[in-house]
Amino acid sequence: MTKAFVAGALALCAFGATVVPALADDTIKIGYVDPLSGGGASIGQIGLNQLKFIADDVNAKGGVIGKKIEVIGYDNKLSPQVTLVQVQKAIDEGVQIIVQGNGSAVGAAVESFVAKYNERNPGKAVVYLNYAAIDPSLTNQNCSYWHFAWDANVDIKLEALTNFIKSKQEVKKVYLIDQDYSFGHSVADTVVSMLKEKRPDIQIVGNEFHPLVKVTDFSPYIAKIKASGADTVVTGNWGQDFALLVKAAGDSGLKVNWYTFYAGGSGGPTAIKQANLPDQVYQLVEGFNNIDYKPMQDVVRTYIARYKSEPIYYPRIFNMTGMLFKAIQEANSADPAKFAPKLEDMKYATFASGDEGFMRKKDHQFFQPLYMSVFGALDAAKQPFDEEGTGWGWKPSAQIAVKDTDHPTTCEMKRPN
Amino acid sequence: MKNFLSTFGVWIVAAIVAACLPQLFGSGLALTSMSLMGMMIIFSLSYNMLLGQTGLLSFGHAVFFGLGGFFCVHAMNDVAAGKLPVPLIVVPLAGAAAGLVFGALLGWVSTRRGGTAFSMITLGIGELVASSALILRHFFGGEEGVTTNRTDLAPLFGLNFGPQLQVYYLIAAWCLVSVAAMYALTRTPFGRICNAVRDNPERAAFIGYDPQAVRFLSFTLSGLFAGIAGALAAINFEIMNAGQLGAAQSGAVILMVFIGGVGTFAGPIIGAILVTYLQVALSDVTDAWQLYFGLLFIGMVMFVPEGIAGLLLRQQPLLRERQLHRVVPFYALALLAGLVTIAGLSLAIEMANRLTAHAGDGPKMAFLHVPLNATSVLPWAIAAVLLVGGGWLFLRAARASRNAYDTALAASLAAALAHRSNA
Amino acid sequence: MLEILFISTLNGVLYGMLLFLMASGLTVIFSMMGVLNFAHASFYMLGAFFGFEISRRIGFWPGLVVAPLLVGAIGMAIERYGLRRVHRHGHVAELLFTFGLTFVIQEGVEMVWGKLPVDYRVPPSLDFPAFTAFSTNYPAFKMFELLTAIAIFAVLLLVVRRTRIGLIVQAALTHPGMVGMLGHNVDRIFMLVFGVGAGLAAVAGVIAGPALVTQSNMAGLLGPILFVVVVVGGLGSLGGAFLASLLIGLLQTFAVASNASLAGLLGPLSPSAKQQVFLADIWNVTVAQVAPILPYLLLVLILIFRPRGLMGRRES
Amino acid sequence: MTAPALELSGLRKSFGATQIIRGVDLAIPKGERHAVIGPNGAGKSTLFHLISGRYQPSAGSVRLRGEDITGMAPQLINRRGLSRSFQVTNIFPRLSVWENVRCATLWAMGYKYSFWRNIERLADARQRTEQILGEINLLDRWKVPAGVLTYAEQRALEIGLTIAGNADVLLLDEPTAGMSHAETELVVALIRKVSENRTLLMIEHDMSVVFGLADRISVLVYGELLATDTPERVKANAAVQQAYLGLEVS
Repeated sequence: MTKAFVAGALALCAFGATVVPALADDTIKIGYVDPLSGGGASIGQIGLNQLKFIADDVNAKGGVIGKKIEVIGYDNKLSPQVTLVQVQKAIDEGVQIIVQGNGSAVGAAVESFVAKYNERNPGKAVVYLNYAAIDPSLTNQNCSYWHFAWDANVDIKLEALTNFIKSKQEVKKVYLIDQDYSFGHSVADTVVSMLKEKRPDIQIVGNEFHPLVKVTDFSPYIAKIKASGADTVVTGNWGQDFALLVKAAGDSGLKVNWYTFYAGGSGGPTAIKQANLPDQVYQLVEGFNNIDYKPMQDVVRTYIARYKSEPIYYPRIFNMTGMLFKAIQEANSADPAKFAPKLEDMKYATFASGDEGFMRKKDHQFFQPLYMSVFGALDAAKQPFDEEGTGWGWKPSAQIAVKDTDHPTTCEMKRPN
Repeated sequence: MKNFLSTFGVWIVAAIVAACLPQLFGSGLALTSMSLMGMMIIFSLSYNMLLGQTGLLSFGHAVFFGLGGFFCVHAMNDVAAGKLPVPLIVVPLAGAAAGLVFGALLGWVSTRRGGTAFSMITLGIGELVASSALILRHFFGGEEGVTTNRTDLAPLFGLNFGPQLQVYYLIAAWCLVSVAAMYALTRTPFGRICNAVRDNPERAAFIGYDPQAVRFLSFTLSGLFAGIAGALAAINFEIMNAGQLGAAQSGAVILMVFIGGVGTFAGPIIGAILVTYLQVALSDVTDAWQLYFGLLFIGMVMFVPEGIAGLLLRQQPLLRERQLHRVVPFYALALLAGLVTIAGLSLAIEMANRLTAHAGDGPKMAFLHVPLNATSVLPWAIAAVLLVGGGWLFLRAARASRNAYDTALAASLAAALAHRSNA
Repeated sequence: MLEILFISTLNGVLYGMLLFLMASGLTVIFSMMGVLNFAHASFYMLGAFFGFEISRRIGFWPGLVVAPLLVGAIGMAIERYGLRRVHRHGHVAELLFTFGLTFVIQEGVEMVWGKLPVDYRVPPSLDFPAFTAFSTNYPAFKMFELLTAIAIFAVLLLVVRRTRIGLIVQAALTHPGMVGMLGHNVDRIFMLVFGVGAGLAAVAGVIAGPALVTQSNMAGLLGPILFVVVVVGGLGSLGGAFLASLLIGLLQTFAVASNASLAGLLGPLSPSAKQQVFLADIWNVTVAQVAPILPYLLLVLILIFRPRGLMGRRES
Repeated sequence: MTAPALELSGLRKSFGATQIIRGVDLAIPKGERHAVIGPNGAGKSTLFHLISGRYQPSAGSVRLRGEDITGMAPQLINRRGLSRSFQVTNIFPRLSVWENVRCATLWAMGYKYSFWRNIERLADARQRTEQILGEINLLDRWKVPAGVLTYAEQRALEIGLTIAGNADVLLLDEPTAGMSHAETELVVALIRKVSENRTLLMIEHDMSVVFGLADRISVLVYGELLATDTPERVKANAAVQQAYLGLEVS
């Protein structure tokens, strides 16, 4: 009995060894390097799902310049060092397009690695498409020709946010609470300086930092916010630090408006609903489901139907892939050295609304209309999408035009000859 | 000559092997992985100076790895900025110095006691340093860390250390030197006294040694070598960030040392190579790699607590007395049955994973390149049969192997005795 | 002033009790078996997910009873078929065994419940503000948390001090080996202790799940804070763990309320920022900023100056 | 006049409210073989712990060749030339017999924490180790891990560790406990040999050993010295007989 199965297993192994995966030259390989295991995987997997979704769609229509798109996931465990090993692996396997997003530390590592790699290995160019790392240094002092960023960086987001607050006369006292690391500090420092310029009458009544994902109980912080008399809180918190913060606020009955960047991240909507803070939490994004734009909503419906358990997606990945394919078509080549110039200054009708954005040549930063959305109960007729099964969803509050997101760069880009 | 060979032969062979490896494995990934293994070998040996040699279970060893790396990165940037004529190859000394100094500093605090108290202090210190690294943004570079460019340093004999191959040789050289130094250290009076303190700290005091001083010295020297490892990591990746001195890295080195084997000098080397390989390769095969890793680890702790090196060492008397043939068939049988069990287990895991975590990709999948449908009954039945049948066979084969080992060992002992009485 | 004092004390006590709730099981296992159970947070997570699953099918209250029993049974099985085998290879091996367990449990949870947070809600019967102080609400669920922690403390204390099992376990604490010779089945006691410890972790999970975020990475995010509680309190001391939880809760809460920094404290003595660019970070850090890492500082200091912990009877 | 090799004055030790050692005064001249006897629980081992630095005395002083060593750490006392053995075997179980003894020779040879010398090249340490292994009859067991030695072998190793450092004051805590008659004879001969030109203080229950070896005997009862005298006079001492025999009988 057992012998038979041993034999069977051996036969299976032997069979497996003979089937070498078909290596085809007519594919464009996209290496997706992000966390696919452990804690960070909850966000990393979403990007991979979405890329695969897009690739399937494009391949069904015949691919790009006659080649199929192949998306390969590489698990970087959210560590810059592992990332570099995985990027090396991807390059070995013939990948020339690296997509990465989560973690500015990882982004910085990839950007610097790709720049050095291209310098040291001329003729085998690799390009880094960044869909979520938003530390300003990536497109300022450390900017690189081989890096393109589709998410608005922190400075741009804050430019947009403060331009939005500028017109909100009811904002009088602002409290800042952020995670104690570089992103949190960028948010706090920039908000303080921009508000001082745009709305000198606004009082900053608190500027708090707390260690990254170490706080279990935010009640003391909420007590401090309450004591300060703030009417508005600006926070760059994400993940557990955001969820626990709003839950503590809900528990203690704190009534303020929250301006955030990552409230929509996984678990955020659930926490806001549990905290029962309707129409108080705002999020600055480049797009969300309930914008009244049919082409986007149709795609989203198909996507959600396929990834029922993880129905979250990033509109910017649609922008990124759309522009990438367009550039490849224009260059009629999947070689980054050839299609990268086409991306520069490319204009593109954004996925979320069809309004136009552009890739700034100077620093390879994509500029696009941004939206202030607010989370709460939906108008079923006009706003069909809720979040995480809460029954609540993101609703439009304001669009921030491309010109109001403009922020200068210090980038002095070294271009290949 | 014979004396020379018996002392240095191993090292010469190791150097030749290290020099030839890139000829066999020349891809970019292979070079990166081997570089990684080189630094991890140093790191895990430095950890074994604590755990294996001195009996100190530290939960914060990555602190020295990380600090060594940060000081090295800053040293590289300063050297490059100041156009100093310092070649890259000596820069790891900066990491070594940092490891030594911080080893002494933190060792002074933590080695006052051994046992659980020591472990807990290192746990606390590890958390403190890792948290502080995010707060002290100027030195540690915040979230992005500190980047550098190794080619900005003055070239040495025309080598600018841009290509990974040159970096591999640099790391291999440092690895050989460090391993030799750490091996030599085990054969000094201090090295022996470390073992004595590990076995019985109280008695060590009554033969004239201060256990606290021994722990302190061991801790400091181990910090030095961890610092070298961190410096090599900095050179290899050209980036250093706060994650490198955190709990994950400290945990990884414990895994390496334990899987390889705590009791022997070669154990941590084996562990570093194996675990690094798994870390690089396993996540390609499956994204449930953490589960496999956990199971492997539990299996090792339960069935092979002496580690791989310990397992090999147990075969030594059989090999010497040529009794190995008595056990090899049983080992092969156990290995085969084990593989079948693993095949069944991983088939079940992969199908479950597909149905849950990857439901969006549909139930059609491939296992070992065999296409199958995770919702149909047959593959599940096969998995169950492989798992249960293989497991049952494995347990029997393992028992038979143990019996065979005992008989063979007895035979070897008898043979050894016979040799001696003849002589 | 009074307001800050009152609110901080209250918040500190509430947080401290949450810590004790989570750490009580770890104390029990660490004290009585000497095992540094790294998988404790994983049992806590299992408790939260079991609680979530039961509460959405039957209700929160059945979950509070059934989930800990299930997790306790899993704990006993793990002890019986895994840990016991490892026991003879020493404490390091035991610790590494539980370390490996964390990977397995996490991956298992991810497979069943996915990687996104689940919507584990506070039961409606407790979803109201218990009282309002200085215009801050205190939800009833937090009071329930507090009471549960105190009840667990009282019951554990009673069991340890007043029952036969407690006496045996206590004896095993100071004279391990002796108890076995007296004819008690040490194996069975250990299995029970491990089950109880895992079950207590699950109680904490069921209760903390709705209050915090129930997600597959919640075990990892908890970090080693619970070890701090156990060690600071003193090995083998329930009272110590209770006291340490309170102390850490209050320390952290009051630290958050403070805005002091070295720069503010020393004022004009500060080194010029340009001269001391690396020191500037240390200089400007506020006490509030480092509040959550103060417990680790406390841990190191306690172990250096009072290795028995606050109330421990022997050195760890 | 030279100071005694070991001098205890007014030595006391209490644990909580319990006094274990209640004021011991004792001077042992250089070269003397001195035995401490007394019933179980009299505090003999505690007295050794106080002298060797394992416990801190509550009061009183210990002088080694005139130097005050009261409350010093064990290693400091050992380095001053006082070495002790333990009643419960206290060796390095995972090290080989050879390494056990060699470790014990190192400090006295001046190698201290040396981490730059190859231990295999230290000829003097090797010779000394060999010599001691010869003396304690363990030469043919040198490779074996100490943890797997037989009880009698471990007791011999215990003495080996004590004498390896060449200390001139030796404290032996029940060196023959639990040994057969034949084994005891071997150990007595060994002790006689190693204590030549040294000062020896030993705790012993076996009266034949005590009377065969000791120049003088102290009787410790309830933490106090009842008598200190030559074997013959101690044997004849009425108080000793009273205390000792009374306790032994009941």
